[in-house]
Amino acid sequence: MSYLHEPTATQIQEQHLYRDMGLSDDEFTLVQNILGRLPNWTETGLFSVMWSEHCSYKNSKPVLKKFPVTGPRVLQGPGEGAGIVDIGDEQAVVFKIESHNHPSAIEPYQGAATGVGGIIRDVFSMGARPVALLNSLRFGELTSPRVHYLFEEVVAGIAGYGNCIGIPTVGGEVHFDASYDGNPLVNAMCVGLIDHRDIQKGQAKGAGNSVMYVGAKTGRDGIHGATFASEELTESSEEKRPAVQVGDPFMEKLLLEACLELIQTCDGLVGIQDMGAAGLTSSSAEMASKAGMGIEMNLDLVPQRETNMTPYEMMLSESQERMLIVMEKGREAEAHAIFDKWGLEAKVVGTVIEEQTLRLLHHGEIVANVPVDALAEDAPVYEKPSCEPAYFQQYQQEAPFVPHVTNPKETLLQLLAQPSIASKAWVFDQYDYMVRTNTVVPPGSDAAVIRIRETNKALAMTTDCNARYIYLDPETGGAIAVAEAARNLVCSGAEPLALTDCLNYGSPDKPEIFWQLEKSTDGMSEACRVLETPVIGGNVSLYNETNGVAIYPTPVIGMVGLVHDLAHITTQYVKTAGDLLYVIGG
Amino acid sequence: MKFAVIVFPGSNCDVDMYHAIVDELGAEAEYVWHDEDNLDRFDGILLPGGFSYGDYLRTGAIAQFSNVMREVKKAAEEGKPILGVCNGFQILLEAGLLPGAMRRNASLKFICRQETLLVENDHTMFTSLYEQGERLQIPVAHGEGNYYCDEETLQMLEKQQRIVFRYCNNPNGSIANIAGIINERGNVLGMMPHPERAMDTLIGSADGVKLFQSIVKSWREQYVLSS
Amino acid sequence: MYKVKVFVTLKESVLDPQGSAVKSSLHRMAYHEVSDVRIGKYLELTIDGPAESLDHRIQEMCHKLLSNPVIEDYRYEVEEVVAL
Amino acid sequence: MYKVKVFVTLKESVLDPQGSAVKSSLHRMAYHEVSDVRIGKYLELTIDGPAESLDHRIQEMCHKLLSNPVIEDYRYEVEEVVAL
Ligand SMILES: Nc1ncnc2c1ncn2[C@@H]1O[C@H](COP(=O)(O)OP(=O)(O)O)[C@@H](O)[C@H]1O
Repeated sequence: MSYLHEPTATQIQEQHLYRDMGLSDDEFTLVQNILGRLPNWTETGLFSVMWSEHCSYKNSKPVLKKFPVTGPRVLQGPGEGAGIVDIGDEQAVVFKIESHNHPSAIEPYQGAATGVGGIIRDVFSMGARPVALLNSLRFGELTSPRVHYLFEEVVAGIAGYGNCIGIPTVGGEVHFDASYDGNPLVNAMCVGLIDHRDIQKGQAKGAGNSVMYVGAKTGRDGIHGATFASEELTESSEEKRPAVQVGDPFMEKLLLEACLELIQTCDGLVGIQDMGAAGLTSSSAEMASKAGMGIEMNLDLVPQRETNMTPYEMMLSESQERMLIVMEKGREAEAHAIFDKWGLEAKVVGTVIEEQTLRLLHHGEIVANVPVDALAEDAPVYEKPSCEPAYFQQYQQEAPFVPHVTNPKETLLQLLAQPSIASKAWVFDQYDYMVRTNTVVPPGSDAAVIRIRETNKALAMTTDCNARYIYLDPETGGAIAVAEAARNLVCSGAEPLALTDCLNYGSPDKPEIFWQLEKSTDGMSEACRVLETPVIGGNVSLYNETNGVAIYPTPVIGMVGLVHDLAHITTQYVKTAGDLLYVIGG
Repeated sequence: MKFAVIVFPGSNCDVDMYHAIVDELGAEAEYVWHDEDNLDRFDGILLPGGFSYGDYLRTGAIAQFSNVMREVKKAAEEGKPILGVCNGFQILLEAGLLPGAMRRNASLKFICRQETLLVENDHTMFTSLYEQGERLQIPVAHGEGNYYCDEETLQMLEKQQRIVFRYCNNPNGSIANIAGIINERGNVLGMMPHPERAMDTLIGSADGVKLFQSIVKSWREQYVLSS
Repeated sequence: MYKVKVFVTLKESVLDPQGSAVKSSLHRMAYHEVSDVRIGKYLELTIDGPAESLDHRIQEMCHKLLSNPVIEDYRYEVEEVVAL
Repeated sequence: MYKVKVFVTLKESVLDPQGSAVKSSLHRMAYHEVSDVRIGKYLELTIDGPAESLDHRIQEMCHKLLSNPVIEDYRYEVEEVVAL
């Protein structure tokens, strides 16, 4: 067995091997205190992924706390796979946005594709039928072949996954700016519809219940993806990189249909969660922790695509298109029947236990035994130092820029030729934005609108962020981003309901960057309160830097609104010659 | 009249096809899983779009070996109307129910947009309610809709008036602007554009409605009025 | 056990848009010496079967599923793998 | 003139959803002897260039454009074509 060659607990400690996995010296000591002993290789891996920024939000928790997260319509705020908002008639809308920046910088097609796949799983694991996809993209200026390549491949990857699985991609945004040259941003959002009675929680309740693994087999791809996502991209990223995950939208389509069938027809289902970042580790630890239970898993039973996989590799793999479900004891056959029909593998790999621990067995031995809360809840939280960057006062003191336009027509044409302003039809013509035949307003207007069948209502949705404003004045810029999203919805005929956000920033270890994060989320929170659009979920992507240079602070807002009457739907286009134009507002 | 909407693993326009028939046309439809081996209870067969088996290897290649395809062939021989849209068309080509093959779009990109189609033949059971030369707004959404056949086949298709729809602005490089063709007997139509997405002006166009109405009309003429 | 390598290529007469696109890219990258590019598929099958019917069955698979005779040709090579 | 055959295959650890789908399909068609399928690309380049730099330039093309080194490996064969 290859894992006999793994470093011993003492070697991990003495040679500081945990550092390569992203754990600091203090964090390692904390792990040691929690366990009352040294962690072995597998256990060190479990802590390192679960305590990465990507999974634990250890650097961003203090700022996330500021967001208003409740409201009369909010059925599920941050914390589960996706947030849920009531829309009446016993129905609700489920949505979330997520980043896949680092994987897309390395392998743009697959990085973008698997980003879409991941966010779709987040939504259907709540029990919802995904009805629309959106995205928000940032690239360097379209001058180098590398940026061209990244742009084309990212768009193709988003299209490839969404089109194949049959969920319309109805909106998004693309901006080009030199600050994203080495670090493109790829944020994907999914919106789903659900009947209240189908709402699921990712919980492992009931001692003795069965933990089942469904979907694709586990391979060595994406090992340590969550940690990788929480580090700066450097020259050596290429080598350090785990085997890149390849998305299989066909598999996910089957998984989606099978899971929804299980959710809608089988009350023996206890809990369901997707294996996203930190795969089997996060799904099992989080499901157990939320239920106040533990899980014992026999890793020999995990479906494996490659031979001789070690516990460490299985637990840290981020192979795509996998879900973990908990079934009432004795009712596993009902799950088997459904997954069989869809041609999918479903396998009992473990049991829910009283003791609040994640216990892993492999070849008859206990290879890890760790309190679930330690993994899922007890990551350290850091209050990072914050400091106003010098540029801020400098820009504040500058006189407002007044452009001298001598030839308005010429200037207009030049503006329209800017890739960030020009028509995005080249992008959205590659997306099947019509499949499911509910798209009333396709991409190209302020917000996309999807009708809700058998009602007279519709959902409007948009993604927005002007990072340049936020760089220049984070607090005002943050508020503007939220307000812009809300305006786009109102202009489409919708009442804004709530939002999801994706906080893309540079390294929080730099006080100037942390200041951007702090101030911009202040502005966002304020706007959310005033507009009564709570934050029902989101994602944080820090360390977006190349060779020490950070991207502009880019908190992308994904907002969803409710159109109460189909007759209210409005598009942004001029319709008839002779119509009058008005400017309203301040 | 009762339609079967065939569902292959990876089909994703099955729901749209079903709604087109049941909600917009007011006829009967039922989803039929790919391993079903009896279609006798249906009067018409619809092969919807999507990515059957992920469209891996070649579009429609793997689906042609599904159980249900034996039954689809049987239904074709019995003269029942069979409509394949997008991936459904690709499957009919692979299964040999229609001549030719699909290549990747000339642009090498997936294309989703409204297209203008020209009705070339209004003497089919799928187009009798249209006029020859009528222009229809019907959306396309595909990555491999670049129809190909050899010169001889093309001449035969032209001569026998088996090209039912052509594109006004060829979006994908198809030979002779072909958007849809029919078999010799006239009961199997394959087309890349999606008539089931053009059933309601709220979502862009209702120009597809008459296609389905034509099928129902021809069935009534044959079975209801004559009995 | 056999390792079978199958090459599926577009027929001469069928235009290969992907090949043309790659050729143009290579020219833009200053590889002007490339005068033609054709793109096909390369499949590796591992087969555990008797030697007698091997060729026959491979041809069947190629003809029925792995290639589309309307636009593609195929060719294959068989290698015997000696278990270690 | 040279005819260069390039084989691009997915790296060992990388998932090959296409190969898996084709394998299942072959099994459904009763070709149970097929225990594995991997699908890659097969390119034929016609090159009119000097022999000296040939290998170097092919490797460059493969690395930069024809394969994606992040998930794929490549291999090639060169054949000299004698003009008729
Ligand atoms: N990446 C994308 N994916 C889908 N639609 C997009 C994308 N980028 C832009 N769009 C669509 O193009 C239209 C114009 O977008 P944009 O240029 O960002 O305008 P605005 O500033 O008015 O939001 C919008 O309808 C938007 O949804």
